Amino acid sequence: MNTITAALGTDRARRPRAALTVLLAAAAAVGAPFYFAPFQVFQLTMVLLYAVALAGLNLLVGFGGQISLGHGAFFAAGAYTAAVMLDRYDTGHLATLPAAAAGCFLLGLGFGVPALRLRGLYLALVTLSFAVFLPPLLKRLEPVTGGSMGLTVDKLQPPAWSGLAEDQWTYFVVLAVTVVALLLARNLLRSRVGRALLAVRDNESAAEVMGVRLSLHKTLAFAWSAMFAGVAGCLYTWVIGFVSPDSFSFVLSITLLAGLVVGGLASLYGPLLGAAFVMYVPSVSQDVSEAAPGVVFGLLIITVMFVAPTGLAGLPGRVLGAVSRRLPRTTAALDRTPEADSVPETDSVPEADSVPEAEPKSPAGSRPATTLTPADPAVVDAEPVGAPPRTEKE
Amino acid sequence: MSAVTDLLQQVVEGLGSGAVYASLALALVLIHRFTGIVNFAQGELAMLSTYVAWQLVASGMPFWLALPVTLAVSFAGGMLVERIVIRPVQGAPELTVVIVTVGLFIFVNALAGLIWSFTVKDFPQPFPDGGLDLAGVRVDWSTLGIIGVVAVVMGVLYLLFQHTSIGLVMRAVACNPASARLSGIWVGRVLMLGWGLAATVGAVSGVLVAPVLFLEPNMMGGVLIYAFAAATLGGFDSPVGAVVGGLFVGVAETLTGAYVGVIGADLKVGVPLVIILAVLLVRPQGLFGRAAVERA
Amino acid sequence: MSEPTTDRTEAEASAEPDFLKVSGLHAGYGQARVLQGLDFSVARGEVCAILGPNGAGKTTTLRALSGMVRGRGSVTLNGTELLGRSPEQAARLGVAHVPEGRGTFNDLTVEENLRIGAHLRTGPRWRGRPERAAVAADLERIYDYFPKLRQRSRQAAGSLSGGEQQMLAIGRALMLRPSLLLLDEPSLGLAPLVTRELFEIVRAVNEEERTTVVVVEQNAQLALDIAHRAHVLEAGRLVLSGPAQQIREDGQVAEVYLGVSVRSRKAG
Amino acid sequence: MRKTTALRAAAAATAALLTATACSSQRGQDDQSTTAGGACKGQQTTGITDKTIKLGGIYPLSGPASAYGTISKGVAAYFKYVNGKGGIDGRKVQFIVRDDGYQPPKAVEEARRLVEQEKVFAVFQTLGTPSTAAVWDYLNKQKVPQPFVATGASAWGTDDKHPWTIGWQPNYVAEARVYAKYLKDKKPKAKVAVLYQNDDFGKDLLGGFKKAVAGSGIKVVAEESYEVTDPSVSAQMASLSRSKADVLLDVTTPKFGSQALAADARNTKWNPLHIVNNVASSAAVLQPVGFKNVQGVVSATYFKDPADPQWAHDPEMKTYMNALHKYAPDADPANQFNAYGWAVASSLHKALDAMKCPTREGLRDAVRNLKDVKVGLLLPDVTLSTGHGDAFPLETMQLMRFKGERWQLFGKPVDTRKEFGPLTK
Repeated sequence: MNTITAALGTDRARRPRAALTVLLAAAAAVGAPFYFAPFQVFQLTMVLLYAVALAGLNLLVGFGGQISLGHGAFFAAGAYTAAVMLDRYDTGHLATLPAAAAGCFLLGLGFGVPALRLRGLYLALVTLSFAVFLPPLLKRLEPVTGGSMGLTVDKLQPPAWSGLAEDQWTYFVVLAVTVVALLLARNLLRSRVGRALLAVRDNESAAEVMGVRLSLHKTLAFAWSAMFAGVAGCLYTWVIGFVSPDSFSFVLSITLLAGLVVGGLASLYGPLLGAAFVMYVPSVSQDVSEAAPGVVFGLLIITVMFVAPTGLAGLPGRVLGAVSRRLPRTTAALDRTPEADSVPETDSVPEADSVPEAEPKSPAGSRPATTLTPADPAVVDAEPVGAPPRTEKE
Repeated sequence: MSAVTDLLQQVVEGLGSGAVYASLALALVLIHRFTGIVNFAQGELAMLSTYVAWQLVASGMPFWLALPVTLAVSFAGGMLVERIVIRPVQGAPELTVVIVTVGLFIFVNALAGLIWSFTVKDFPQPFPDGGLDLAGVRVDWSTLGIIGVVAVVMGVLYLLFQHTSIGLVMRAVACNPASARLSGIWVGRVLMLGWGLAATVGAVSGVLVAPVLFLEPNMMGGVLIYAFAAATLGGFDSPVGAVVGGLFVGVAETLTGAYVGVIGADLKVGVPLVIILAVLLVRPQGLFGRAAVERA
Repeated sequence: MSEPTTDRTEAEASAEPDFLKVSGLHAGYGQARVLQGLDFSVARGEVCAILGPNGAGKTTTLRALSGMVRGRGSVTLNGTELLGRSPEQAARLGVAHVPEGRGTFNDLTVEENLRIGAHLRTGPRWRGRPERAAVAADLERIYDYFPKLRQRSRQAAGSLSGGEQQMLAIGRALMLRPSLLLLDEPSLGLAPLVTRELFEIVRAVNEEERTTVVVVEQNAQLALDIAHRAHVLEAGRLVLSGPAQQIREDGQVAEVYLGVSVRSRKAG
Repeated sequence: MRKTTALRAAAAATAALLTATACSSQRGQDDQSTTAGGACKGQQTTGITDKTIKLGGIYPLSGPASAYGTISKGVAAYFKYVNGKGGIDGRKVQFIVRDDGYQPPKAVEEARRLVEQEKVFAVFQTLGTPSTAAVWDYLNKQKVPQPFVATGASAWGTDDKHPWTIGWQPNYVAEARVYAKYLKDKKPKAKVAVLYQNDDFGKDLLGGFKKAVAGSGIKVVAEESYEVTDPSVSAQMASLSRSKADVLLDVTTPKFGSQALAADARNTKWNPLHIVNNVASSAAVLQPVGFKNVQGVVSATYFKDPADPQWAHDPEMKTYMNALHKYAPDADPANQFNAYGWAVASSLHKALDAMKCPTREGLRDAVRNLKDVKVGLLLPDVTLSTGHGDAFPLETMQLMRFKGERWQLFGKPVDTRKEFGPLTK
């Protein structure tokens, strides 16, 4: 109990600073398109739209614990929905967004049902084969999709009253959608659905015993997640103005998952970091080595995972944790006194243990999204058993 | 040619490509049994091994000498990969390790391109040209050879695991690494051994398929996808499942591609998908997988 | 099954009172410090019970002894320092740890599980160790202790009942011919009768093999029945140590520290 | 504690993001473009001065299509060679290569980088139909020339909304017409089986072939496609062999070309006339199959294959070989893609020479008004020609048959425009 109240107290004290941070971030986001060159604004726009897709994937993988290697397919479905509507029916851009969202939600629902039966790896690989199957399917449906030549559609155009350039306008529209999407993701996680999801991820059978309707929530997680990917795909069509089957190969799906893990699973801003990684690092790799950008890119992925095994989002926490451990006695003394009675939980940690219990000071339940995240420094360090070779000395 | 021989001919072709998938699926299954992860870089490591063999042969070494050298190099290379690339993230979440293998995939692919360029290389065919004619059905020696070698590899793995003490130790590590450590097993070394073995099996796979697919850095990319399908169908912890799954996927896609006009060659890749989905809905652990195996 | 003898005294133990010597042991997970400096000794051939409420640090103590968690301070077994060693090394020094939750190899058969236990003696190493015959004999010995395991020797460990799995885990640990056997909550999740049987076997093993045993138990009655000495842990510190008999008889103390009544034991 | 850490991290992330983007500290629109004076008044001179000319190219240096990335090396080697000789009309060429990994969104990003940040004069070559189609709207809107794209889709020449974009190599339909004409002459009753790559390349060629043989005695009796992600085409080849066709039209990229040729050679029961399309006709594709297995294979070409010994003493080929050794030592001169890069770069050289105004408009017009321009690495009778209503620079190809260890050209060069009339949508 002490811990919880203490944590709440400090939270209250820090709230103004938090508000300030949010304000600054908002100002930066709004000011960016006036500061940067159009090309860079375009890059930022791409980061934002990938972030939407990653946030969706995060709902499923990070919070739901189901791995999907097929989200590129939902992304493609959203993109094609928008492109076909624009191309065939000339509906205007805004109309495509709800259609893509609803379409992908339903598609996700359809996939969520069989996904219930599949666990972990098997789900990942079935979704991967779906992603492999999609491009030839799109090519086959030539009358609608334009076949392998793809479809070229109008990009988003700024209305006259805005006085903005095309990039700036696109950026703001995408920013707005992204902010709504990220907030929605956050609220989803704080809702009953989100808590249920977390409970399911951490202990499926226990959650079921507690009365969580497992199948419903898992299916919904898939649907929500697909919807986010579809929205991102729709934005993609707005920004790029061109879709083709080969734009959405299974590599896209793998890239999305890699981006999410690099950014930080189960973290609310991990998707942003992951999207930035996916967007910028390939160019950086090329700047380092023109002969073989892949060599550099591959090494960078590996290096990031070495330095931040729980993703970039977990990195600050890890660094702080490492620093505080380097300053041992002072903090230890502080730690000891008030919480001695909350520590013992660790003793009953089952071996090959799961994440949350190893972190004794988390006021579990109060802030599920951040407290139960595996993007947590303690996870990797706790490692009592089940992570065999780490302590081995030869 | 009658309809029956025609069908049989297609089945043979399917078995030929199925054996190719199965050979890589074996390596995937091996790694998965030990570490519970899916190694995306498995195909690329196999490709790299094949280049080693190619380089040796190109520099004048006879094929049958180059082969064991390559296998030894691959074994050592696999162990090194475990030690250098995988060990540092051993305690991290499983997905982190998987993404590291994705990074390794990109790295190895680009590295091979850098060293050997993307030009197609011819690789010596260890099996004689020509083939058998069985009642009008043509069976190439190379197809037979691939199937034969895959069967042998599967058999050797089975013997190793079920009938040797090192195999017992390896199974124990795969099953419960913590308890294995408490029993005095150097789990780290056994994991290295597992990666080395998988890399060796992968090298066999690469050397087998290179004469048919032609060697270039993207040679194993397509095979990997089908090997995934094979392992998923057969069950990700069963070597027998990997082989049966591979053959099944190969035959199924060849037959539907050839006989079901609506599906055609472009959509035949969807056939294994549907079959896998159907099988997994009934048996979530794959055809030969064990339901009990559940990793934390 | 014979009525448990209640007077296991220190006299039974050997003349090596510091066979296992723990001094100033600190250990924890990450930033959580669980053990706050433990000091105790176990004599060779002794059964030592570590008791205490949930979360007192009992499991962590065993984990520190077998190298599963890192600790500070000093732990010597027969004069050799154990801290700073990995579980693999600890096993080589004769420490056999039966972890909480049994830790059997569920995909392996019963016999394979036992053989893994003797892995260090037969080795995978081709240098060969002249103990194959001895291992085979030990297998028979384990089957004698646990006849149920013999019946199920070809069955997968995962298919055994909880009690059988616990027997298997102990059997596997004994196959190491350990000089120190660590048992973590052997009674967890088992029916009382099964637990009783299990503890009797542990006692028999201790008596016949002269194996030193440290057992962590929440069920103080049972543990005290087979133990020579007992230590009571609370919040990472020793609050009570002494001969098992004395602790068992000092009901009030036990009640205060263990939160359980140990007096009614004789009723059964 | 954790919440503020999170917020701080979020702030740090935002900051990092912005600084990553902040390569140039201003909006960067001020000096967006420059224009010419004098006779060329008002035309864009961005990226070109009296001393320099800045070009950009987008190639797949990574990813599944990286085999084609080496084209950029041939191009770069040519420009370095030209710079060594004083440049193009006194202008040194600066050639910037960017990698799109064969992904259209990446191509858009890189095209914008080249145009807006690097301020190139022209985007010389984008590789592949998807990437080219993804960027051509943008480039045409920006009025940036996109000459000689490295894809043979017919769209580049039949579209009239994109005057700034033009292809170079003979389009796939034209190539199909060459084979159709050959069969009409030699095997007017041929039954044809087609193996094709399931993308614009394969479909364009197959469609063009079907159209060109329409009404003749030639029939397409079987067609099988493959995806670039497929591991092999052996199943497709088995299916095709059931058709008992007497001609196999093999529309593949190099690796699959080798596989198909090898599969055909292995199958002793079916021996069709094997026509392999130009992309997969390099000696580097045939050599791994074994020359003895590819005797009599027919193809068509328009430029000199550096792996073919018959050109070993060709002066331009010698120049190419020497330059490549000197400027791109890590590139294999025998790789036909390097020679392709060289040939297309020297074609651009000719077009730049022909500009009336040294402006973007000048280049746009020059590439659409080429009159029988000879380029050293092209076959002797193949020239670049464009004009009003003809936006296909190369439309002539020559048939060749593999004999011994080399391709042997036969017949007269086929000018598909003359034979079949202009291409329409």
